[in-house]
Amino acid sequence: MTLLEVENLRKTFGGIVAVDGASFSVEEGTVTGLIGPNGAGKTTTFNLVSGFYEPDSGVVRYRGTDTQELMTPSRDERAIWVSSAGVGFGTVGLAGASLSGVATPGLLAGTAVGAVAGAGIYYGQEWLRGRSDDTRRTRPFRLSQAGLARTFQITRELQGMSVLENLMLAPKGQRGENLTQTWFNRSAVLEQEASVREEARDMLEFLEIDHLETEEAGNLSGGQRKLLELGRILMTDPDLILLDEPVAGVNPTLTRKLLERLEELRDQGYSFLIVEHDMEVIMNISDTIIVMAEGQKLMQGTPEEVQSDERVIDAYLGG
Amino acid sequence: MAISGTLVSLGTFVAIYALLSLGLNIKFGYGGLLDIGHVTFYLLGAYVTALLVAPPAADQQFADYVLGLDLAWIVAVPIAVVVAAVAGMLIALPAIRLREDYLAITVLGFSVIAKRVIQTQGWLANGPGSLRNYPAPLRGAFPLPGGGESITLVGLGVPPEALFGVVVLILWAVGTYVLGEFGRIDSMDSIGDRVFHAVFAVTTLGVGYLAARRLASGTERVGALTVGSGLVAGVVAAGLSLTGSVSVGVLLTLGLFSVFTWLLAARIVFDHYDGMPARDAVAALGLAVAFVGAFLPLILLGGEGGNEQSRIGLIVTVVLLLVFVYGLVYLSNHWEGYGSGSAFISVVGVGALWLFVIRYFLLALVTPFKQGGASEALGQLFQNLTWLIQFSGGDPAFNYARFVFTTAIAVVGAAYYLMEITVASPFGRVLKAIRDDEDAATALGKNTFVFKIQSMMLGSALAGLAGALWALSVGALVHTMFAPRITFIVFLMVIIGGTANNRGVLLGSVIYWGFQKGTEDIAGFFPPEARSSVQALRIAFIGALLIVILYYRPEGIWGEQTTASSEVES
Amino acid sequence: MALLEARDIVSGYGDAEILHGVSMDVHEDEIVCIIGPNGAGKSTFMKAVFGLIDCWEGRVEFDGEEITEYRPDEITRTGMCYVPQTDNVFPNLTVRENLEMGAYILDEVPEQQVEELFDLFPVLDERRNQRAGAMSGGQRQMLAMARALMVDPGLMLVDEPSAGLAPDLVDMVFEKIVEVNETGTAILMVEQNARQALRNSDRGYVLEMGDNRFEDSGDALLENEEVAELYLGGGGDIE
Amino acid sequence: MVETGLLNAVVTGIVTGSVIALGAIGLSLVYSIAEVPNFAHGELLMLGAYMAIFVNKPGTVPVYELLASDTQAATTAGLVVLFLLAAGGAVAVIYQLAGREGLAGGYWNRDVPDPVGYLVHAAGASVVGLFVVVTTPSIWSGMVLAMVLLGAFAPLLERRLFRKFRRKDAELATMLIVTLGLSFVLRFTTQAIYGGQTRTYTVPNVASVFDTTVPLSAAQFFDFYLTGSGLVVEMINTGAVGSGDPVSLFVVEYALPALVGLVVVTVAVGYGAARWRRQSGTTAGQTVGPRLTGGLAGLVTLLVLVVVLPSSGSVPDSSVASTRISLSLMRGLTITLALLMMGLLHVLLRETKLGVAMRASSDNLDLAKVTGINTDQVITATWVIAGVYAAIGGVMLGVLFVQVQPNIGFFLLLPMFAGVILGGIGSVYGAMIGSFVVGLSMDVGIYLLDIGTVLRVPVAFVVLFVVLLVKPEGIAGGAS
Repeated sequence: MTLLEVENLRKTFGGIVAVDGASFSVEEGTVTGLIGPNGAGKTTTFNLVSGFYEPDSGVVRYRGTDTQELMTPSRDERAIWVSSAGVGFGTVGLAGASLSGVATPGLLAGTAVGAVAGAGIYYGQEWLRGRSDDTRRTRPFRLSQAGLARTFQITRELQGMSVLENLMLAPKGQRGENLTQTWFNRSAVLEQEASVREEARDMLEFLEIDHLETEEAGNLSGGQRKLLELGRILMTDPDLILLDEPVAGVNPTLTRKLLERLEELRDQGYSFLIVEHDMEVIMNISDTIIVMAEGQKLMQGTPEEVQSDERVIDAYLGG
Repeated sequence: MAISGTLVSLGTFVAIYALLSLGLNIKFGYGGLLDIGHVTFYLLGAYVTALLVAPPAADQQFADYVLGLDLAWIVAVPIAVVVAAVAGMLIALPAIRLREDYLAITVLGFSVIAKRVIQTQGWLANGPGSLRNYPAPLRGAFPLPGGGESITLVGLGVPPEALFGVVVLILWAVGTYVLGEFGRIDSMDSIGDRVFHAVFAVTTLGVGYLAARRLASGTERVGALTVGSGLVAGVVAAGLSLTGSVSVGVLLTLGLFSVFTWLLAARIVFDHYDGMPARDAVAALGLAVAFVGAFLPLILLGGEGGNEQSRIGLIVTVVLLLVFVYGLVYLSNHWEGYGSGSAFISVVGVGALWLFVIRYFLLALVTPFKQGGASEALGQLFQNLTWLIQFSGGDPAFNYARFVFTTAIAVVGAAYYLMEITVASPFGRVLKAIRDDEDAATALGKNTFVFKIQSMMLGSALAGLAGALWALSVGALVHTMFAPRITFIVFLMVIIGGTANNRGVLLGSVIYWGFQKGTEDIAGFFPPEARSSVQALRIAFIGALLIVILYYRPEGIWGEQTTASSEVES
Repeated sequence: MALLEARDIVSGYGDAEILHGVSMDVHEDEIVCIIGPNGAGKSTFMKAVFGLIDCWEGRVEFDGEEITEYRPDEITRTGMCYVPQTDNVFPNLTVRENLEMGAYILDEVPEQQVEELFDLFPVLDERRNQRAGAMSGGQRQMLAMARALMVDPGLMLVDEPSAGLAPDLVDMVFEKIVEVNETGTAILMVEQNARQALRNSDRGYVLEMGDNRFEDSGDALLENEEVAELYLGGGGDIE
Repeated sequence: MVETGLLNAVVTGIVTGSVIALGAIGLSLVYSIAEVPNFAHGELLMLGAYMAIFVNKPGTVPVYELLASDTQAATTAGLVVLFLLAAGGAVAVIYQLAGREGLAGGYWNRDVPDPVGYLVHAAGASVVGLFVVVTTPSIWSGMVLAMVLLGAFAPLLERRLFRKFRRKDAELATMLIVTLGLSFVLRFTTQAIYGGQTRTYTVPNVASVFDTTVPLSAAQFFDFYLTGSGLVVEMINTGAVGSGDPVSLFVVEYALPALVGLVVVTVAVGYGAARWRRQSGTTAGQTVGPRLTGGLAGLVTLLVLVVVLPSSGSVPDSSVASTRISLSLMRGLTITLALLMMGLLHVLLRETKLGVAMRASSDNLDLAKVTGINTDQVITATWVIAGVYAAIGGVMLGVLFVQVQPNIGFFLLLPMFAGVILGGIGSVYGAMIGSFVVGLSMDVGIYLLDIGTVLRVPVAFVVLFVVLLVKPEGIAGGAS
């Protein structure tokens, strides 16, 4: 089954075309490599797929649904925000009406006017700013919640937190992220926290970095950070994992360890899309490889096909 | 007023500002939201509470304001807190997505506007004048016991004596519990521990003896036991105060409880500075003595006189102070030879504690001694030790200020506990993650926007609570109490103690008010015409202090708290 | 004697050591290119030479003067200039103002040099009063080079001039680089587009994982099979 | 009786906008080049206002009053101190801008022996000093003193404070809190020295120009009557403050055709000039761009026509509409001064090497470094400009609003930030326009809403808030 489809993706930055009509797909249960020389648009593609950039044109579909659609707040969620803003401004309206000393009907009218105005202001603001990038910045989390998770090229471990905490941050649907649960249903929260901790420890064991459990993430070596990042993304229980240069700057021993883990995970049914410069690695692990050059897909094929393709060598060494 | 009274009113300030800074810490320390308009929510909490509990404006002379619903405080305070939280959300909704500097200017704008609206709109909250003459909760029953009228609580008439019993009960139960909690860490090896446990046994009227033995063995859960013993003790104490001699009851119960607090404070201090080299402790004492010494010329020559002699005293003191400051700076620069920077901070901290001891227990006796000799001085000392008791006309009593103080402390304790479990929870974890790297949190599927809004609401609610407490405790509100500089002071408190460290934030408010009180004392020595300048310089000094801290020790005194989830388990 | 002499440069970002001791020479009137797989430290090397990041160890000499500890603006005064890879023009300044900034270290704007550069890059002449932000990627690259050339430098460092450009523009950029070289300016460039870069260079260096791997004439490197290998595998010694 | 109306509010708004703009320019430059969100900028204005008191009322300045013979006069020793302060400030400004080599004439583009450079600078500084001493206690003298002192002081903040934090890679939030702390230091130190009470300048009510007495701060009424046949304008001198009866100075009438002609010709000339400028191959690079050319040409035409067209008339008994503008010479001067300073800044940014380097640094500081620009120096220069403009703004603030208090700067901070954000952070031109928009909305807003003047700042803030909701990148667009 096709997990991810990318169609005619295009993105420019201030006159420079980074991705120029790339199309490809990722099948479930496979490892897909994404390679290409510097400036070929791999990282941009990556950011587009994970929702961190918005494409100028083109579509990214995850399990058949447009990711832009996935990332848009649901109708319910918007309704909650609009109504809460409405209630807030409604209170202001109520206060205004009561201050002006009118009778009960006036109060009600004031509340209604306030609520409508509030909802209107909030909705209008959403509408006005719907096109600007920074409102979208908060949205990619929905992709992660839908099972499409990513890592970062330069690892984004939370340096002040311990390794264990970094992992414990990731799981979805933690009760304790809800304040009322934290305060009033403490036993359940603690119970879940204990199970999350167990899960995190298992993950550390799986990655063979359990000796670093209490270490601050900022003190880890580059390779250990990569492992941590992988572990953290796995903790979100994803289906498709986008890895941005998982072995860059990692020493050979750790690289081997990472690769072993990736293979195990693939056997468990996870799917991967990997951007990587280390050819040896990518050739070893990928089922399919997509080669990008100048913002477009140059070819897609098995590692053997890619390695023997004249165009690929050309692309790497330049025309 | 005995100095213990000053301590009580100061403690109320500390508690209210501690609440404010806990709120800011949730926003800024944990959530990374640069809310430099925090005072807005403080103002909202205060005015909403006051307007709700106030009688209708028509009943008042020369005052005009809206609402005046005559509500019970127990209803008004939650409403005020909710209003502050909702206001926090409304302000945050549009602003929180913007760059942090935009957010800052927006919230600062709100704080300026809120103050100005209160100031100019006469109909709203009595305009530029003060909003006053609204009832203070339970005011009439104090001083306890024997304050007079009985209080209606939940429809029941409660005589003041019974109310006193309730107060003692609560104080005692909480007090012994805290004492027990602190006592259980050690065995009974040292003399200090023995004394501690002996006092514990006595104050729990024998019941605690059992607990103390178990504490020593260190195997049992003692929390329930200490609470239980406290409750028993409380009931006995309350009964004592109701029957028999009221005065004896007051003296016995509150006096003992006051002694508790000193013991507890000493215990905490010793625990904290355990392992400090004797040389450092002596150096700290030296610092404190040197600081006090610098003021001797002023005190001896009479700085307030305005004559030649006093002017000399003033000059000498200023010079000595400059030397002291220079010495301090010199020491801090050359401290590396003796130990780490944090060692220097502990020396200064212990020095400040010494300063407190000297001021509170020694200098406070000077004037009484001059006036009435040794007996007067001893009486003063006794009053300062049994600080919970106020002697009015020779009769010991528990007055309203002390009631407000203990309530405020209790509220802060509860809020602190709540914030601690909040930041240690997955919610707090996500908040910290967003502060450190919003993209990473997003990539892990966290709706960062919602978390930020929640932290804003939570922090604002705490500020609203602080405002409500403030309104009820001072009994009159003026717009000048809510100047934008309040936010700034709260920022200082958060940064001094250590951003994202709730304990540090409490320390910050203690330090700030200690400084405030200390400099107020100092200003008293100066000639009257220079006092306002000294006051202004004090605020300027705070600004400079903030910059210095941000440069040399941006993590604050204690740095960020490491509430690693893994530690919670064990 | 070499114009630029970099010896055993060790440098990196934060705690991460990227360069583990890279050495390089550029002689007068030469075009030298640095190639190598991603993460080899090519751009980092240039930044270290130009004082944008600190050299932790090693020594850089230009024209016999040690410049290891110099600030970028001081290095500019020694007659070396640098064209960064991205964000290499001032978007809110006009083309002419961009050029004037190139001559900031001079007391007066060298009008003759301006006109020569307009001759060299006619595309800029047409747009001399246009905002640089309104230009296309290729034009920006031209402008960035022209700005660097304002002081008539002895050596120009160019970081990936062909990045993000369409193929025909890439050709033009390389042509321009050769033309610039013919006016007497030595060139040191980092290129991803290895084949084309080597073809246009006198000599080439191949970096790998922060170390020198090969050094040879451009043509020889082109022929070298190991170089081709480097790009398509065997990057990290896994086994 | 003619009432003041919307038009008057507009004029007041422009005056307010001028003062805001003088502050906002510095704020915006510092924000975009030095990357300091300076919440202490209001305090710079306040300092400027207080420094002018040194000259204007030396007898009320603590310590310095010992050298004063009267409230408004200094003794000889006092004058010497004043001279030294002004001249020293001027030298310090040059030093801040160009360093020791600068004092030796290093920026002159021609080789001179060092002593010559020193001498010339010393002479220039002496001229400044002499000007201050000779014109004391006039407020203009105070303004010059404030300019040089603040021009020397503001970059010190950069050198001693912000640069250190920048070297430590301080975050924006840290910088912001530092500036807040700084604002407290400045404000309350000033309060400690001067005391918290309100101070006022002594500004002469009249000036003597060619033996004609010209009222300075007294309001002049311009009454406009729109009648069926045209527009009648009457100018009334309200007389000296506190006494004197209003005197009608002149009444002129513009016939309807003349009015129409005035509008048409002004627009035509403005448009034509802009078009000519655009077509003659001129561009953004030149100081006077098409839009500015058009605006200036239109303005000149308007002024000429206003003077040329009227015939004498008389105050009509009834009119379709009438309104009154109350404008004093001082307010007019404020606008003129602000426009002049903006013009100067425009020339600086467009025509001088330093100005272009400033724009370049604001575009991309790292690229500026590799281009050979000494960015530290550019940033210092930015602070000098911010200081000088803040000094002018502060003194004008004190003159216009009569009161000088330690918190006047803080109250102007919000409007200034509103102007800067409205114009788009990073665009100093946007900040200028934004300031006028804010000033207008403050005064027109309180006029239209009919609320007290105390709420001017909130009105400005509401404008800002709406802008943030709708277009957070500001009117000048995302030039970040």
